[in-house]
Amino acid sequence: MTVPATATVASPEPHSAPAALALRAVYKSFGPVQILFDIDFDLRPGEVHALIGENGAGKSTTMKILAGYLSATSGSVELDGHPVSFVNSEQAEDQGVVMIHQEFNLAEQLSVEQNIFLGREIRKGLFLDKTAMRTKTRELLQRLNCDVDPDARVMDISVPDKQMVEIAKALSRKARVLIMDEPTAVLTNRESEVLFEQVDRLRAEGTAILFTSHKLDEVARIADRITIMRDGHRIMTKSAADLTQDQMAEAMVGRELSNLFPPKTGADADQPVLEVTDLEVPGFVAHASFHLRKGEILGFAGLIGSGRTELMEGVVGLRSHRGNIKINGQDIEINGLSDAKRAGVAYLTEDRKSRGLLLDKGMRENLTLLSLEKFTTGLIDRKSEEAALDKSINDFDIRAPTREVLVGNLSGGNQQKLLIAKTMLSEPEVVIIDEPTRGIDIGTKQQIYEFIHTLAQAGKSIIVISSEMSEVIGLADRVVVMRSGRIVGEVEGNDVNEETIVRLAMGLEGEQQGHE
Amino acid sequence: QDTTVIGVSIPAATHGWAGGMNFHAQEAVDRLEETYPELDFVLATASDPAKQVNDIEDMVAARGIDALVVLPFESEPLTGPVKNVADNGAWVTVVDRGLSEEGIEDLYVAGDNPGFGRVSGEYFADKMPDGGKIVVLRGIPTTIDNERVEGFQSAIDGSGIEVLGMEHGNWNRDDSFTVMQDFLSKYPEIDAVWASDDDMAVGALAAIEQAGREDVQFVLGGAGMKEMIKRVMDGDEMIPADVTYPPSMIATAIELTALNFVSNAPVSGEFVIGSVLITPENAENFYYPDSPF
Amino acid sequence: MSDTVSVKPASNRASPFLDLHILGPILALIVLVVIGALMNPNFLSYANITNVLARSAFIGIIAVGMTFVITAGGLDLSVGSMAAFIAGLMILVMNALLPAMGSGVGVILVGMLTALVAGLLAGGLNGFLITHMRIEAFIVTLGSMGIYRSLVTWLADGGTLSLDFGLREIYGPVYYGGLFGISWPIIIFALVAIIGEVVMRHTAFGRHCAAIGSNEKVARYSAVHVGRVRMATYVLLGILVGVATIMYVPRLGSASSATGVLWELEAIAAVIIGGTVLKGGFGRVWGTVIGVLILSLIGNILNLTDMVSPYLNGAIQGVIIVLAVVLQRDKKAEG
Amino acid sequence: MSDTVSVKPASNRASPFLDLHILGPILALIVLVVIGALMNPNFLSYANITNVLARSAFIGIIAVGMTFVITAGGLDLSVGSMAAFIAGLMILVMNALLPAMGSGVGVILVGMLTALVAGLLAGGLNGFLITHMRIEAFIVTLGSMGIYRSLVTWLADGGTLSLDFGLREIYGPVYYGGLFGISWPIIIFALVAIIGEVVMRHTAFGRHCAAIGSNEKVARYSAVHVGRVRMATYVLLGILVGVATIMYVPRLGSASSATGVLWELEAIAAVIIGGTVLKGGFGRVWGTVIGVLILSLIGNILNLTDMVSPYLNGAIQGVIIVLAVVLQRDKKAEG
Ligand SMILES: Nc1ncnc2c1ncn2[C@@H]1O[C@H](COP(=O)(O)OP(=O)(O)OP(=O)(O)O)[C@@H](O)[C@H]1O
Ligand SMILES: Nc1ncnc2c1ncn2[C@@H]1O[C@H](COP(=O)(O)OP(=O)(O)OP(=O)(O)O)[C@@H](O)[C@H]1O
Ligand SMILES: [Mg+2]
Ligand SMILES: [Mg+2]
Repeated sequence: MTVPATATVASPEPHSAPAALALRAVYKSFGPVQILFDIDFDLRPGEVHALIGENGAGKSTTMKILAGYLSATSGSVELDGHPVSFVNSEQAEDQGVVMIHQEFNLAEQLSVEQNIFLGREIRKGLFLDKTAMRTKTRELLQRLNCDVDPDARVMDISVPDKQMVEIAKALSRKARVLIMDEPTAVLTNRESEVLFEQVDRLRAEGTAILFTSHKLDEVARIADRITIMRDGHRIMTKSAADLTQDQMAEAMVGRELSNLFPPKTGADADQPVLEVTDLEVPGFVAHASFHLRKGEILGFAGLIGSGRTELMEGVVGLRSHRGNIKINGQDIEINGLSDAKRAGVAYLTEDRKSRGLLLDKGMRENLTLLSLEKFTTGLIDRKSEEAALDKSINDFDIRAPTREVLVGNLSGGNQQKLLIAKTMLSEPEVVIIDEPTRGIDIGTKQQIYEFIHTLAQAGKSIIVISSEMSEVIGLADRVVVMRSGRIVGEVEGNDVNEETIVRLAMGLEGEQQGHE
Repeated sequence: QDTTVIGVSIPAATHGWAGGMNFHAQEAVDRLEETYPELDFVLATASDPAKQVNDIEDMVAARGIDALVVLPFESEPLTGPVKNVADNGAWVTVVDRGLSEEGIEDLYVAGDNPGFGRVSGEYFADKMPDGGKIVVLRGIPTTIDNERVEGFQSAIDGSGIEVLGMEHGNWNRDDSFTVMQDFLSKYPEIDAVWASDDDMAVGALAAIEQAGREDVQFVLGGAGMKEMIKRVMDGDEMIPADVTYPPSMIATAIELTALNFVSNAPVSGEFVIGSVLITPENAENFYYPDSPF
Repeated sequence: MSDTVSVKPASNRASPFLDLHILGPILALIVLVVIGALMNPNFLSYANITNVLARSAFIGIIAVGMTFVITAGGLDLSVGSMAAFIAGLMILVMNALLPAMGSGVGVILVGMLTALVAGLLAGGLNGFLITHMRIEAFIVTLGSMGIYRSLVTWLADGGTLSLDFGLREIYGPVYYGGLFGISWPIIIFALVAIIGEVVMRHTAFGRHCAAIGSNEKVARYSAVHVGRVRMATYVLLGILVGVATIMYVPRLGSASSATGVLWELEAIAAVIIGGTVLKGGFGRVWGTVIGVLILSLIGNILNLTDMVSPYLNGAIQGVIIVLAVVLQRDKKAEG
Repeated sequence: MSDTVSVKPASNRASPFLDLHILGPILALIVLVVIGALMNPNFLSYANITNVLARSAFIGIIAVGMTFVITAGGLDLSVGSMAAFIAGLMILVMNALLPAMGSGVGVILVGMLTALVAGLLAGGLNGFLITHMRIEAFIVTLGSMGIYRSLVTWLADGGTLSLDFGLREIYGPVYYGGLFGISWPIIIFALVAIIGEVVMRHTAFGRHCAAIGSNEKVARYSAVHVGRVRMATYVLLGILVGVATIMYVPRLGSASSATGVLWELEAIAAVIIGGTVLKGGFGRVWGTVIGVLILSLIGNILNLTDMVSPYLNGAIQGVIIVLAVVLQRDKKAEG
């Protein structure tokens, strides 16, 4: 029996179909801090259920309880109507409940194939059946249009590829219930679409699927039912057909959202702040030249793997590079991030987990790490650090259960906000932001766009790299497009639209710069 | 004329006495190589018995030694391997520590460990006719140390000397300094110290001096370190005597072995170098200011 | 169409660095062999090669076990004193049984069994404290290092425990004998190494070790029995220490507080020279075998030649160890 | 705005686990002191306390430096032999200058300077090989451990290097003398510890060490000079080894190959007992100081009481080390 993708289940009330997995009156607290309040929730076979809410609303925590990674403080989890208490995730997995985490759950030093089959290796007698595993890995990845080598070590593959490996790992485990925590945060629309095809297939096979996303268009595209959470409470569960994207956003944030993007104001002047000429990042980027004007927001678009990240890491000295960089008309040597910092250039990494934040440290240490000298007169001034943290919590609406929480225990979105706060604390003239809103809820996104806009108006110059086309289009005054390690074009004004950019990014149009 | 290869295998210089022994071995080898061009020496130092066995194996397999001079790290483990060397027809000289099987070696140059303890014990019994309270610093836990302590104990038996405590100072100045400090805290009255080794005596003396304790009348070390002999010679009250256990016995053994190959002198047999009590009267005979030990 | 892009986005990466990383230890070994052969014609003789291989067996067998422990993110400093303790225990047991059982193979077999069981228990104890009591492996094994070393000193009353001479005759061939001209320690070492390599690369256990060492949480989330696997690495190491001791006792016929001193450092050094990562997550048994051989060869070569002064042996050894690793140093992956 | 922003303005964070983690080492120390006082009335005497503290100073000063190295994710096995080498060098230099400069404070000062410079260079060499040549710290420092140990043996010709008697008289007070009844080693140790604690907790350098140990990549992406900071930890440790040596030489006025044996293990153990994480990322200097005191006290108490057999000292020591850490074991965070 299949459920057609578009037809939603008529009634959201519980008695229509038996829940595959359900929560009954679940409360959860970490130490003294209460995170979830009285959550009732059910997930039915053959449905795609979206769990949405602001950063820190408790989505990931809910999912972890469902999948046996955390135990509820009170209340129960029911599988097929019977209460179960998974002692660990393995038991949940044995029952067909599989979860993909928001943060990567891969052993970096192991290969793709080793990760996919970790803990569930295929054996021939005592030994591993490597051929079988490799074949199946290739199959799984092919289904996801992902062509990474099964023998590549995970530490050597790109972030989106890691996500695909995570998905392949979950698919390999034959789930009855598949729980995905922001699977598309690091994917582009095209890759997300590949994932959704798989989701459609699984739904047709009767799998119950729960997922979260901050991209509401995706939610509308794929979900049958939607549950909205706010501050640890379940606000509503509705059929997707009954909710527009605006209604979702409003219900999540608890207020009306005005226009997502602030109006564009353009550059202050023609005066270039940053000029990059003929930059080469060996192995990744060649002959890249561009400039950034004062007060301008410059977008960088391109497909995943087009080398935007590497180009910018080259510019700020995190990668070795050749070529010429001028700041305010002066040639400068940038051999490390501290050179860039001295020149007033800051870079916000796209990889907050392994390059952005110290997960086993508190918020204060993380916030000030980049600009510690501001807080140091011989010794570190703890008081002004605390004041800076107060200000950042306020400015960026960082929601943490306690002030001393380890950053690894913050919700994904709040980590991202902290990372932005950390970068901004260095008060740069030029800010390069790589994927600024990964995993950020729509309400906060608006705040961040507003913030970027304000910065630009204050005369700072900003580069935004984003794989969300709408973000680049909505924010940038001018957009540079990259493809395969080259800058392939630049659009401005009315040309900043999806079609032009996509054509350039895919190589259907435009000539290569620096190609004599 | 063919060269004769003589292997010398000794423990590494991990404490003062062994250091002196290393020096004498090296010096003897250099001297003999110069005098007798037809002799070739292979000197190896080992940090544990297994390494010493390796060294000996290598000397046989790759250097084709005609003679082996060995100061066994421990008797037991070296017996088999040295026997193999002897069975291969090489000349074997054993120094200081006898092997646990008789008749393997051609020449045995020995110190006398029980004798060392006995001479020390007799000195105490002699010096403290009315008995007294003493503490004892022991060496690295080994058979040698056991033999010395047993010899000492049987010598003081019935003399009324009470041993308050014994701890291992491991033939090490720092360790014995620490142990002596703690002995001084623990026992309000100590009449004398048997440090059983000159390195340990140095540490013990420093601790006593630091504590400013007048009750300790003297410290008896052992082995014949030149600084100690000098103090005996000078009539230092804290160091009234010393007991020899000369590290130069290795040089004697090497020379005798060499002699076997360059002359017709009969050198096989057993040479026991007894431990002698050094007192201010005879100290001059044992003082070699140029030796490093 | 513009297909003149010179930039290749990763993927087919036969990077020369990887190769050097693999070839590094092998290269170092070859260099050493060449040096040895040039310095002394007897270096490549059957007798010398046999000696070197056979004496590598003790550390080698232990180092194979250590590879698993380190790969899983652990460490064991106690193996040297554990070996000394097991050797002492074995000798005591065999000597004690001699009157009852008579001088024969039976006593030897019981002795061997004792060694294996003692190794299992000792490893198990380390593992228990580390996995269940959650104490830092460094501290646990530093503690047990002191404990075993003391115990053997105490068992031997400060001296040496010696195996009965009659038994030594019977037991001797286990070290000195062999099959087809290959001595037993070499055969056992080879077997342990091959099995270790297979287990590391071709069983779930090996993968799980790497996974735990790489990221314990990920392993736990992937249904790997983290505690059990980690425990198993220590037990395995304990048993291998037992095996090494079974080979060691017939060689020297005795045990004392000087037995196995610094074996732990040597074993760990061999593991790391072989390319296993000290912080865990990646291990290779064949590399460890090469590491062990490199270390033994250094000692052997120093004995084969007349170096400046034996006092400087340690210095030369140190320099060579560092050089051997320079050959395969991690060219830090950028970014 | 939905005003449920749950961030509370600082303070009330008395999680019991954190407290035990902090109190653990202190508790262990107190227990030891109580045991000592019960077992021997002289334990708390001024002389005994002074002895214990003064002899802790060498390892203590080194362990403070080691705390930084380990916090930054490194390791140094060479400190013990480095100390022996520096002590030997210092003595040689002072003895050599004696004829020219005469027996006076001048010679001593030159000797001290020698120690500091030698420590700086030795630490710098380790640091250079580790940060610039990118060789595993374990291997580099295992190598240099062998090298320095050999060098001092060679300098001493296998024996003991002794400081001239005249100089010893002048230099002696640096160990035996003091201020207001507190001996110099204790004063210097306290100073080093306090400065170390301040640097670790209140300076950018301390923060950077922890950041590098926690996640090197994040540190690099936060404009931390990873190489420079790491290098600095080794140089700092080297200098502190020099300082420790300056205190050590006047004690017995000699150095030999037996000097400083196993100091590295003791220092590392102290650091870890104190609560610093071996894999880096978190370090505390005051914990290290307590760790050093715990280790010294164990030895002291064993000497002051009549335990079963001195052979078993090591075993008791091992048990206590493990127990001291049990008190503060990591209660694994959920999730
Ligand atoms: N182990 C933990 N200890 C303390 N607090 C925690 C822990 N795990 C999560 N929290 C807190 O629980 C709250 C809910 O977090 P959760 O990860 O469920 O949010 P989320 O809805 O998934 O948000 P996001 O959209 O940002 O991912 C957050 O305030 C978070 O800091
Ligand atoms: N550490 C690495 N080792 C090998 N290849 C890498 C590494 N990091 C990135 N790459 C590869 O470099 C290419 C470009 O990286 P990346 O995906 O970050 O580009 P990008 O244009 O910034 O894309 P996006 O920002 O959309 O992710 C990819 O093909 C990726 O696989
Ligand atoms: Mg989340
Ligand atoms: Mg990128």
